[in-house]
Amino acid sequence: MVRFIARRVALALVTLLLLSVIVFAISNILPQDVGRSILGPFAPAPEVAALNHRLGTDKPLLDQYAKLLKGMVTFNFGESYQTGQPVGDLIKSTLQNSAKLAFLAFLLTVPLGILGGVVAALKQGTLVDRVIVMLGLAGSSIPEFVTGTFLVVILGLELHLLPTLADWPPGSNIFQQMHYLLMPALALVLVYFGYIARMARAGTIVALESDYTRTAVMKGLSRATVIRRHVLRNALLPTISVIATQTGYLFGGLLAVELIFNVNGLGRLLVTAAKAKDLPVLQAGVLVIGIIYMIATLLADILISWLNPRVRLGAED
Amino acid sequence: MATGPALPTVDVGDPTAAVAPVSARRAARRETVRLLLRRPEFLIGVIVVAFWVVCAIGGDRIAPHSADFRDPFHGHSAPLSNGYVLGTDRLGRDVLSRIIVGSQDVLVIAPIAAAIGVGLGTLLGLLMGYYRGLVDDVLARIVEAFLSLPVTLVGLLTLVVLGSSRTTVIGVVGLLFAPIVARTVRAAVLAERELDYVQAARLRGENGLYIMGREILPNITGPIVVEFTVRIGYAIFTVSTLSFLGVGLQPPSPDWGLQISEEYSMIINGYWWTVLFPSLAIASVVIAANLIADALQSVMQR
Amino acid sequence: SGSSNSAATGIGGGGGGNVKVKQGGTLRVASIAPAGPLDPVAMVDLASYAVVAQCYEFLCYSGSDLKLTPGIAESWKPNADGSQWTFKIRQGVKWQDGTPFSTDDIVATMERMVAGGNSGLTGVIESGSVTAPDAGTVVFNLPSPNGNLPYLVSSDNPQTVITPKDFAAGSLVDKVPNGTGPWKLQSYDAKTGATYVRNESWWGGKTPLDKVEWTFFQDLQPQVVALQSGQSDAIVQFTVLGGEGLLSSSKISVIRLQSAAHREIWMRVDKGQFTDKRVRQALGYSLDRKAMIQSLFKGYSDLGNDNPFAPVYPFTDTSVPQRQRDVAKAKQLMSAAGVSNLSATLHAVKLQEIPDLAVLVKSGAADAGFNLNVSVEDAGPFYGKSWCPTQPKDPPCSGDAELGIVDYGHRGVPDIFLNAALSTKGVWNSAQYHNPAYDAALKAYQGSVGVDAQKAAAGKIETMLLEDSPTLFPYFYNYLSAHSKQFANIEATAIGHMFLAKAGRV
Amino acid sequence: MGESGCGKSTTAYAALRYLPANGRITGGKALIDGTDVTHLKTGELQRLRATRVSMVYQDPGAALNPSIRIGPQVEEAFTVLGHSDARSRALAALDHVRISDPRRVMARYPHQLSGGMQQRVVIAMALACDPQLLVLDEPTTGLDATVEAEVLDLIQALRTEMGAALLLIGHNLGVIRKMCDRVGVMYAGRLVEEGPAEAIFREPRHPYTVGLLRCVPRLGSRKEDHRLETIPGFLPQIGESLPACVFVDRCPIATEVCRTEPPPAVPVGQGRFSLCHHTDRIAAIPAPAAEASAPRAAQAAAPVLSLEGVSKTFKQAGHNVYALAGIDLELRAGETLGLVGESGSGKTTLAKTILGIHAPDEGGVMTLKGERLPGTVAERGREEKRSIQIVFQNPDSALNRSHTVRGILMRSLKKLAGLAGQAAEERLETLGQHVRLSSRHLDMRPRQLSGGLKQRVAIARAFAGSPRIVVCDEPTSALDVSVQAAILNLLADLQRDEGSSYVFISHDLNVVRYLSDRIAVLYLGRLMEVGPAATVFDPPHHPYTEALLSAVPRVDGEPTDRIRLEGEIPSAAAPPAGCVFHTRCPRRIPGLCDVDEPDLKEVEPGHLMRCHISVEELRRVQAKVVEPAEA
Ligand SMILES: Nc1ncnc2c1ncn2[C@@H]1O[C@H](COP(=O)(O)OP(=O)(O)OP(=O)(O)O)[C@@H](O)[C@H]1O
Ligand SMILES: Nc1ncnc2c1ncn2[C@@H]1O[C@H](COP(=O)(O)OP(=O)(O)OP(=O)(O)O)[C@@H](O)[C@H]1O
Ligand SMILES: [Mg+2]
Ligand SMILES: [Mg+2]
Repeated sequence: MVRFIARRVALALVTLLLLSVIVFAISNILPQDVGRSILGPFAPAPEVAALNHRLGTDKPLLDQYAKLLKGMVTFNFGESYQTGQPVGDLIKSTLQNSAKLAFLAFLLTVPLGILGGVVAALKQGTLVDRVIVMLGLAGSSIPEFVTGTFLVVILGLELHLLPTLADWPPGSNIFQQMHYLLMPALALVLVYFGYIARMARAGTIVALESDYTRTAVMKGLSRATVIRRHVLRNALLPTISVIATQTGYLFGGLLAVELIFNVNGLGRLLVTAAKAKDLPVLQAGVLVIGIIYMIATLLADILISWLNPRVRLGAED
Repeated sequence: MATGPALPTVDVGDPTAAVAPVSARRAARRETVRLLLRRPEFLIGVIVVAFWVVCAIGGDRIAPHSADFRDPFHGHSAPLSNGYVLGTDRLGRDVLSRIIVGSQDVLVIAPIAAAIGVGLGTLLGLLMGYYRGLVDDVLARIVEAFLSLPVTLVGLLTLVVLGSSRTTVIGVVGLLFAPIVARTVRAAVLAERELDYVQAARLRGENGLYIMGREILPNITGPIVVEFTVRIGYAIFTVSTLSFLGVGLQPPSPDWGLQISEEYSMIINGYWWTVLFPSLAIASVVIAANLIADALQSVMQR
Repeated sequence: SGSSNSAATGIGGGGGGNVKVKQGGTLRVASIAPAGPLDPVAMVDLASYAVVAQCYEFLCYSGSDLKLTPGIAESWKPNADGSQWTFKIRQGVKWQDGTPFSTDDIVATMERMVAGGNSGLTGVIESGSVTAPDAGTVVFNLPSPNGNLPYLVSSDNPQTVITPKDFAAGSLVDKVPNGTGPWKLQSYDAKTGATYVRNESWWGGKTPLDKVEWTFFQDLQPQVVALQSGQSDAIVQFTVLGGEGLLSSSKISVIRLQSAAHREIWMRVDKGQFTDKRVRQALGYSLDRKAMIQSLFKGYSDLGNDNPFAPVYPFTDTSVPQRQRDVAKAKQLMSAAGVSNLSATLHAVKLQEIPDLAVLVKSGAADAGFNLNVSVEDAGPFYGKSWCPTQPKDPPCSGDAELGIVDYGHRGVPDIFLNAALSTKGVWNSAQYHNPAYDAALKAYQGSVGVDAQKAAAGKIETMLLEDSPTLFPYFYNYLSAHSKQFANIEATAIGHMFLAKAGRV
Repeated sequence: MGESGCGKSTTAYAALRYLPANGRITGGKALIDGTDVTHLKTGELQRLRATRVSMVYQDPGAALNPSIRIGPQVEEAFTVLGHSDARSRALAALDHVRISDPRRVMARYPHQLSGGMQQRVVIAMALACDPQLLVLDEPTTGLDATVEAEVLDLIQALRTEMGAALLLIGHNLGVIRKMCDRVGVMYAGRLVEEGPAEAIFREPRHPYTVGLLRCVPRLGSRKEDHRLETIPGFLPQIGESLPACVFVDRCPIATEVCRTEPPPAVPVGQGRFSLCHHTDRIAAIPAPAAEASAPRAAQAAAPVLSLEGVSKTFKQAGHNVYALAGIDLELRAGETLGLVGESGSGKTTLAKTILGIHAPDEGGVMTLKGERLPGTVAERGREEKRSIQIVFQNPDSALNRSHTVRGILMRSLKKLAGLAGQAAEERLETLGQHVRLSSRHLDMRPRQLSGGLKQRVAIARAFAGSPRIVVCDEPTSALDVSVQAAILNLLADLQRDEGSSYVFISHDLNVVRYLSDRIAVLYLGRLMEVGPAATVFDPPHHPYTEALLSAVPRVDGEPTDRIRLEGEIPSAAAPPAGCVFHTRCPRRIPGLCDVDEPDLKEVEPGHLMRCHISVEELRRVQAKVVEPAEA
């Protein structure tokens, strides 16, 4: 188990390194004059050169990459081209809000998704099953910026049920903040419910058809006991890894949702940075999202192997 | 070792050994089609896709108006008013016509992007799964690194740097799909390469290329076809999200995602139809693609 | 629909609200986030202008009717030929940090304008042009006469906010909060917003509001939603297409300002397919301006007549006949020029309604036999590659597109449009328009004093530009701002300012 | 009993009303202790399952929940009965099924137990309620012969203790004969014959039963003596309309009446019936021709392949797995070398090493016809590749399902025989004839072929390049007995015609004995005994061989005293010191066997054995094990 975790962590570190290369490469595909694009076409050349010098964007690419790597370790990614603020601070503050939103969405989606999936599996082939499956599919087929906007109009402007924007008054406690985050979270729930329900359904069906379930039924256990003790535990293992992957992708889905609900989060930060070609923010933000994804999958892997005695105790014999 | 319901034969020359004398390939294909047609969700999916294919081919010829048509004084007409079934957009363009003509973009972009992703992903997946070892380790890390980033995010970053045009959007989305496909294909190859026929091929001295291309590849078309269908759905989804974020297709393309992104900020003014109908169009194709993929999966990967 | 608030009530410190408001309360304003650091000298976006102008003041203010009202300067007057302007400075002005205000601060600010290459003042003043003979006077000695100087040091030129003399170049307003204005910056975050509290020692007295909270957005839609759902009380600026709902809402009051903000369609006159003016005129005749205004602004816009004299300017000669859509004439001009089926790419910057405008131009032009291909570009590539021709070398406006649409913001006087965009060697002359007669007419206009003289000079230019059509001006759209009817006396300018000194709860 | 797919499991499940989602009981009754199961309510059915019936099936690994420890799983069977002392009862139950140290076992997860142990746990759970009926669906398929024998012993013992009725389903006729009092023979969803086991095995009264019994090689039967009997034709497809008598198409004594009238259940003795019109004409079924299927290989033939000191070590999770250790072996021209041993003893590894799939460790030498043979296929030339080919166990996996039979064979002809065009076509023709594939079969894909046909194709592929050596790794263990017989006949015929040598791996000692000229016994990667087939099967044997042989359930003859092997096969990663077999050897000499590893000595001409005990001693102690008379 320890070996396994150590290996997984080592691999994740290698991946992280590659990730940084990819991010750096993408943002430098085209040679560009950073200073010029910040200062605009009217700025005099010496000023542009001075800015390039200050930002280090006149250095060879390798040096710039080294700087990015160093930034990854020290969490010091330089300053935003756009606002001049330290990128680390920007990321920290926005990440916090995104994490709150993602967490809330997660909190809503996972139990719902699992419940939906399991119910669908237990009622396989019935109307209930079809409705759940189709709902999930429809939800994950409509881009979240569309569902989000319709939520705003219906729940917010027409029915006045929820705040339309995630701008909570300063000094709100965490529950008030959650109240403000509920609508954006719902937009995400609609999209991700389907994925999780699908996996949970598939896992449950496999478990239901397995020999050990047959054994349990033949022991004379009640259906409820069979499902609770024998089916669910094994059914949800594969779901965990999907959940982890989705957590990573959740941060990708935040891009649009945060714009619509004006959440001061990482997604919104990245979209604005992208439009402004604010490369330090972009690079750092993309890296952070990659790292979050990796941590999520790493944790899921460890959790799965810990839950799965075959892996956990594999080395013993 | 259970062999399932395989039927024993004993002596050839025995008349009962006869199997239907039709061409084998055709029979197999017919069986697959028959199984597919028995699934209502597959039929629904095919009908929806066929509908859009007809729209795409018909284009301007079947749409009530051309995609560029404008009725400037009837901007944002509600559905069924002023003679526009699905209403008009801010410039007075007929939403129905733009959805019909817009299907051309969708039906070109999504399959090409999906094909690029699936092609490249299959190649990578074959290499990783077949050679394993160092090749796998190195490629797997790269794939993993790509997988750790949401496609929309990398798409945004890349298109901001490259500038967006139809070609770059297709290329970027396609490339970004490759790692995802590679992972699926790799898993399929790993399972396949354990089968004895791969060993048999090696024992008669086939090289890796032959084994990958001629022995393994034909057997993993199931997951690849499924992946392709699923990717088509995601491509539509991704391109429209990119359009929303401002790095997708160019106006005045009637691309559905672009239509939504141009109009979504006006929903709050009560103009829901300009967004709802293209969204439904997107959803219909994505759902149809998924329904087909599901059906294919359960039939092809029996 | 939509209430118009064009009555000149004076702006900033100068004017005063005309509605009785309650004392106390907080106003929550929705705004686009500033695009860059809050450097008053280098800022370029409307959001920054408004944020900075809450605490920092101008010499004078350009109101919604384009009349100047006093600010830090109480009055101003030119010498006979307009080459020297003398400003009388208000007494009792204090810096928020306690240091006394002096005319040296104004001189230093103007020196920074020169050093920073302020687009409005370049060529108008030089280093040393501005002096402060005594504690109540500032004198501008201009190298050449300029009848419009006060506009160039008013809120029309947002960078000319007066900053302290020791305000180093590159200082950020949020890092060293200060100012002479009615509001003190209490907190600022470039991504989320700003809060201001009343400046108790402001020379203008006690503001009705206690506090102003500014929230930053990246998009228009959430701002409109915020105002509609009551999460914000005011929105600095919105466009018709995104905020149409606000125009008809009974709870919301809309400020509509006629402005000179416009889009310019340029055609290269020096090379390419548009060298023949008949072709350019044909494109002008193919535009359906009324339809454009209807589609893009629901009518909230003035018609343009292919010259930069907007109807809002008092000296615009409105007797010059309006160019109408006339496809037959356009076709006739085309065949006269011997051109058929002209194919060209129309470069458009991705900003607000410009992509839609491009689409409308394309479809209108198609009727006259133009085959235009729309290319919507991000600001970077557009300004860098398409917009501005190869001179001067530095800064490198290296673009050389023969046909494109570019944006121009509101100005209190059209001088900069006439100069930079149309005169020979003008720095933004994307059409490469070169007409000595025009240059002479421009000089005559600049030298003319008084509305009648100016109108006469303007009329000549208008006719000339209509004939040559190097650039097309389809419309001058209205500036729109909105706020909840629970508040009153909020004032806006077409350059993005929102002044709140008199604002308060009804 | 009955062939695969004839409805055995379905019958058992239907009796307990555990049917797949698409299954339904359409008629009839299933009485368990007088209760009609088909009409019970859910609660009653649960009660019935909890208290009166139990079931044990194939693949115990899958039957246990992988994520719950053994303890709770067994306890559950007691808690459902309302016992509060479930834990102590679970301990007792595990003890009852002869699990040593049950306390430790309860704390383990299923995957940490061997297959035999897992099956014991499942049995313990099944017995928790002291059932009146215990259904065993192939409880030992998938287990090693030695483990199978143990589990069967256990069931046998428990049955007498508990007085439960057993319903035992099996393919293996030996197992059925050994375990059962009464036997029902199923065919195509019908019970075609039923009666006391002894009577049915001695004197079958249905043509199908006769056929089944004749298919299996009896202990002692040899290829040079006679061919194996087969049952021609197929089991009818599910969904086909069945003829009046379901067996008519394959029946050697069918007459017109069999097609028109369903056969009645004819009483054929005390408590016996047979579903046949012609129970009186059973004797008319032609007896197997005593035609030899292959000549005995010349003992003195020159070796085609020889291995000297070949070892194979796998690296796994940081430690070494010594799968083969110092194998010295010769394969002579035209002979069949049988390779036997328990699961994990290294048979497949040895086969793959010969084939060049695994490179042997440094130091081992393989020579092919006197030439040194490179370790891996990649280093071998075409001639060498051509010379050594394989027939895999599972024909489904061995054939590429997207190629046609023709494509598969043509490719092998091209790569191995270097043939193309007309020459290849001609050779394909003869090859097809040799394995008796018709040209119609050539255009089919594997999934359209039955298991037996697939295995023929696999064999044809191996023979495409006229190999010197064909490795057959359990080529028939995935097949039904009747198909197995046909394949064995085919292999024997091909060897006669082509003169190839076989390395033949099988768990079924009867099959090995039938086909092999010489036999090698492997244990933990070491050769324990090598010698001519008859010599190895006759005493004196190595104690390990002795144990293997005594575990074989016999279709004919009386059960013998079993030699029980204690414990489980040790891990190849940590082989015991001394003689690797000493930990389980019933005849070990303490102080010698656990210290010194014996050499492989020639004890009789051509008969080598790795044992400290002298041949004479072995011969003496093993003498009482009498070889049963040949059938
Ligand atoms: N759920 C099912 N759906 C369709 N056909 C089925 C199903 N279960 C079993 N069958 C078919 O019913 C027939 C009898 O199957 P069954 O499993 O009872 O055979 P069996 O005698 O137990 O075979 P084996 O020896 O291989 O276990 C087979 O042809 C099988 O394909
Ligand atoms: N690739 C491998 N890596 C590690 N260990 C292996 C590998 N292949 C086989 N082994 C080990 O080598 C030993 C011999 O395995 P092998 O498959 O040769 O046994 P076998 O006699 O063929 O068994 P069976 O009767 O089950 O087929 C076993 O302990 C097995 O776990
Ligand atoms: Mg069965
Ligand atoms: Mg093996």
